Amino acid sequence: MGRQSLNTEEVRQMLMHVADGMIASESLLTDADRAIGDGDHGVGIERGFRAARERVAEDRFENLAGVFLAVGTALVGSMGGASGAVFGTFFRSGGKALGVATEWDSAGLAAFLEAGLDGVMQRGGAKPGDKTMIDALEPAAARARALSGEALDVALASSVEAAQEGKEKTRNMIATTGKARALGERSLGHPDPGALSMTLILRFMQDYVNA
Amino acid sequence: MGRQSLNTEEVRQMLMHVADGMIASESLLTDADRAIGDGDHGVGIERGFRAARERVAEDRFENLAGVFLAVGTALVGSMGGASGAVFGTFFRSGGKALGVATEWDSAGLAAFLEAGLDGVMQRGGAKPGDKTMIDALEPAAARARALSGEALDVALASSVEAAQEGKEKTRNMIATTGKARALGERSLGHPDPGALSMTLILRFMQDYVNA
Amino acid sequence: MSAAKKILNDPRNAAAEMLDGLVAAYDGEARKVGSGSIVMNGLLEGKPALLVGGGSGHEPIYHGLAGRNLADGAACGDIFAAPPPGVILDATRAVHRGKGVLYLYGNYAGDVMNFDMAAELAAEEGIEVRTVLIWDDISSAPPERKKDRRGVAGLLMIVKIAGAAAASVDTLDELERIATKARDQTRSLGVAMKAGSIPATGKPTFELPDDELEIGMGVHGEPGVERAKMMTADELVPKMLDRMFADDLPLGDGDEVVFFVNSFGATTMTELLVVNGTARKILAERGIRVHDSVLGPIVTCQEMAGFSLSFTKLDDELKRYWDMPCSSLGYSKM
Amino acid sequence: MSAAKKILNDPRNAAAEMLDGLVAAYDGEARKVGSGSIVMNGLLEGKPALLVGGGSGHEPIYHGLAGRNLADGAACGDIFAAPPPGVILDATRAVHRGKGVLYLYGNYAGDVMNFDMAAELAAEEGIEVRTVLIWDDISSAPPERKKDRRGVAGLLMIVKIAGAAAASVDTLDELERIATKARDQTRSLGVAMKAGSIPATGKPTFELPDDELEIGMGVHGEPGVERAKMMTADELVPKMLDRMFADDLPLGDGDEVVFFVNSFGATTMTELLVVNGTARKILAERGIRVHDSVLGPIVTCQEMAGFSLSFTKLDDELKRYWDMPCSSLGYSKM
Ligand SMILES: Nc1ncnc2c1ncn2[C@@H]1O[C@H](COP(=O)(O)OP(=O)(O)O)[C@@H](O)[C@H]1O
Ligand SMILES: Nc1ncnc2c1ncn2[C@@H]1O[C@H](COP(=O)(O)OP(=O)(O)O)[C@@H](O)[C@H]1O
Ligand SMILES: [Mg+2]
Ligand SMILES: [Mg+2]
Ligand SMILES: [Mg+2]
Ligand SMILES: [Mg+2]
Repeated sequence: MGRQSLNTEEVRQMLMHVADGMIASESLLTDADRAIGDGDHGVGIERGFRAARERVAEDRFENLAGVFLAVGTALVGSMGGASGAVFGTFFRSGGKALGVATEWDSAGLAAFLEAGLDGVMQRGGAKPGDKTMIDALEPAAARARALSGEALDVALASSVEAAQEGKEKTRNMIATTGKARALGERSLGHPDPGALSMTLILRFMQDYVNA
Repeated sequence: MGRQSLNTEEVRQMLMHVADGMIASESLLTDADRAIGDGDHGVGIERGFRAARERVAEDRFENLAGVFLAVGTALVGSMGGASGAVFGTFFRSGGKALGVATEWDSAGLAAFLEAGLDGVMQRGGAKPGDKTMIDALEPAAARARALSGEALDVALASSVEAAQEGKEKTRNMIATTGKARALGERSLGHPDPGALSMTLILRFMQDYVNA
Repeated sequence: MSAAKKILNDPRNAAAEMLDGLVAAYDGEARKVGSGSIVMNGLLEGKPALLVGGGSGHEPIYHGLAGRNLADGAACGDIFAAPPPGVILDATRAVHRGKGVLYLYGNYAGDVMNFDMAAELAAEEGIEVRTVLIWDDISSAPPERKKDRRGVAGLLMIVKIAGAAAASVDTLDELERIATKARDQTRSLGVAMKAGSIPATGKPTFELPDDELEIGMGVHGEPGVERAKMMTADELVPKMLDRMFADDLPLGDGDEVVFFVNSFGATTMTELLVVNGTARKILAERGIRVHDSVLGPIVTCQEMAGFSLSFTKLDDELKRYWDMPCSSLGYSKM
Repeated sequence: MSAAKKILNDPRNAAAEMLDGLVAAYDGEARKVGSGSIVMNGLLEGKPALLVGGGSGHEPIYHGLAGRNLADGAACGDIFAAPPPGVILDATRAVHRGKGVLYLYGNYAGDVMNFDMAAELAAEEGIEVRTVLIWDDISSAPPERKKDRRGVAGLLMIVKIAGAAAASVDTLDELERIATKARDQTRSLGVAMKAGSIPATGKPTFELPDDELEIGMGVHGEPGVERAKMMTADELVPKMLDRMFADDLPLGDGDEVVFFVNSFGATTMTELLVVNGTARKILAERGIRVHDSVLGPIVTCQEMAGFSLSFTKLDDELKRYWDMPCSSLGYSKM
């Protein structure tokens, strides 16, 4: 029997774990961005998740929205770059959708991912297929919606798979936004660094839920 | 029985041979200057002797002074740098000392080297022991004076030896002038590039005389 | 390739320390605002404000273009990363003198999102913000898709002209109009020979074989449009100018331009001058008159080797603003 | 270390092509004189002339300091080689307006010999020439043997001040006096991390292990006074400033200086700014006030990595000349 849901404190702990994992992934993400962008994605992610970790380490939160918003605000405020706006907006928009809830279940996961996706698309104007983190996020959100009756761990595991598949598909896409845009056809074969980050964020969530 | 003297046309041909030899020595001289100076000596020497070669290739000369002066003027006018002034002055001052002579014998060699040495010392203010071309030129001039009764080839061969020994001694000197000055003690062990050039000039003269 | 030998302190702190050193270099003429901005002191009252900005690591731009008759302030991000909205907002408040603020910066997704977020926050505070995006790099998209083009070295002329205008005009409308015109009249094309590296990682931003160059590479090392074997200035410059003349800005007999030969970092001024010699012959053949030349490493990418050519086609109005004196770390004019 | 990737034509012709590109960059404000000089057009009548010069390869100096309120002309040699006397003489004639000519250049054996030969030829033509040698590099000899010191980056301030004076005073005596004072009040110290190379040979001018730097290295890569392991800005800058404060120019509370952080080529503006931040804290602790800062690659050695610190201690007269506007390829001031 898997985990049905997490309470606010557990979500806070989960996000600490996500932060640690993302910080440790700096080099992986930098290399991905070197291949098709300007090589700073890992550094930005590390900077952002250090700030986020610091922000949520000190505090207790009233509800889920509070903790997700805190992470998003820390990312927006510290990272800069495309990914600061994108991932910050993802956590902020996703968090806001959770209202005053204090238990995060599979329906909450679906609401979080869908609202996060909406926010990112509004912010940056990119669509699925543009070779961005949206290409990992959008299938993950769809999968979470489809499994919103299941246990959180089941829905999350499947969303990670969807994100991972989406990330892999970005190899066959030509970037039309961000620093990778100019690469055109030469971006073929390389996954999008932001899609990789999106997948990792979900993967580290899953690790926590499964632990 | 060696060569007693050269006439003006032969001196012109000798200087063409010297020019060819010096041009071919660019890399050797550059490396010597890289070790203790700014690494341009070979380039300057090559530029100067290309100009000198062109200058004396086209012309016939009335006397020895004319041809040596032409070489010196070409060096001064084309090389720049310390060695343009130094080697240009050497050929010009040395040449002037030959007056209207049209045969270059061992006495002429001595007069040429001595006057060249004087000119260089006046121009740049360096003395023997300062780790410059003077440390090759001064012993060569002294040797030529001592042998000024011998055949030209004998006197020249011995002057080359003296220059070579002088050049070797510059390894044990600390540079006090030119770009190598700042090297101080670290210039120890390396010969002075200008002393090497001076020795090569005499060596290529000798090659012509012996040929 | 061995890593660049850089004199820094903690490389992850390079952008912050750079900014402190930058503000110090203004000797009291500018101050630090918030955590990441430089703003000029003694701004003229009653004028619309000009705010520029972008990622650090391209010094002296953008922040080194804060100056007299130049940008009123600049918001700096980390190395190669657009500044966060909060940093931009702090700078916006500091430069605003009741006549609105023009955001003028390079067209990169990250910059657009962060500046837009700041503009929304500023609007909530009643500060009117307009935006002019710089998109002068002809290699990054065809003329029909100008909005997909990156902002590169031509920003120098655009910021210079907009800065002179900001000190001269009275309304944000006017400033926006003039900056837009300068932007529309500016084109750039770069070439790279060797990558720079981000201080925090020390890793080159791209790989290029020892005997190759790449035309169209961006100022972050973004890939370009043509790889070729190394070649001489006389071979390379005509190739680049041909691409520029083929773009949609008509340039011909009697036209006047500002011509800018920019080094990305390690390319020497000796090379820029040789390149300039070649380029000027070609411009002269076309009857294009260079009103003023700028040469030097102004829009850089760390120790990247390469250079770019840029021009701004002048009319009387742009020329008047170009000719005004200005003073900054990155560009000054008597 | 793989050879630098330079965009040139025939590398042996680099200096000559550089000069053509330089003259072109002046857009009609200057012209080429003889085979190796640049001379400003429209020089003021009745003024003593200021002629600078030296080997090429250090662009933008010296020839890029020909300018308005700067040098009237510059005689350029081949890469790293003093100009020949004939080149200097041509430039001397072109800048001379009946009031004599001041030669102002770096103290290198080659330059001294060639400029002296030119001065003798000029004297034969009735042109009065005076010489002020620049010897600001404190690493190249102790203060007692100042005449053995090299001229390095501090030349910027000396030429700037002398150029302003040349446009202002009426006699060669006055010009010589002011240039001498500026020279005597200027000190510099450099550090190098990686060699540049001469275009014609492509060979680095020195070798340095990957993890070492050398304090005191000259602008031609002449060896310095201390090798050490690579270190941070906060470690290196105090070491350098301590050496400078220990020299014979007293500098303390209330003194005013122009402070110049110069890159030798590949060292980035990002680094210069970080270095500036460190240096300014130390200057402030000593009560030294920086009247004006200059940062950038102005006295370079091809793609050499490294930088130098220089200052000129100001009095009212020097400050007045420093503050005058000026315009050139290498340095301009509003
Ligand atoms: N408009 C956008 N919408 C969504 N994601 C975007 C957008 N633009 C860029 N990204 C994401 O940001 C990633 C790059 O982030 P990063 O390297 O940190 O920023 P920058 O491009 O400013 O260097 C890309 O891989 C992509 O996934
Ligand atoms: N004052 C001087 N008198 C005689 N020879 C000198 C003097 N100064 C320098 N030289 C010679 O010039 C050589 C350096 O020549 P070169 O490298 O061409 O000039 P630079 O020092 O200008 O780069 C030195 O090796 C030395 O022999
Ligand atoms: Mg990136
Ligand atoms: Mg030399
Ligand atoms: Mg970036
Ligand atoms: Mg030299």
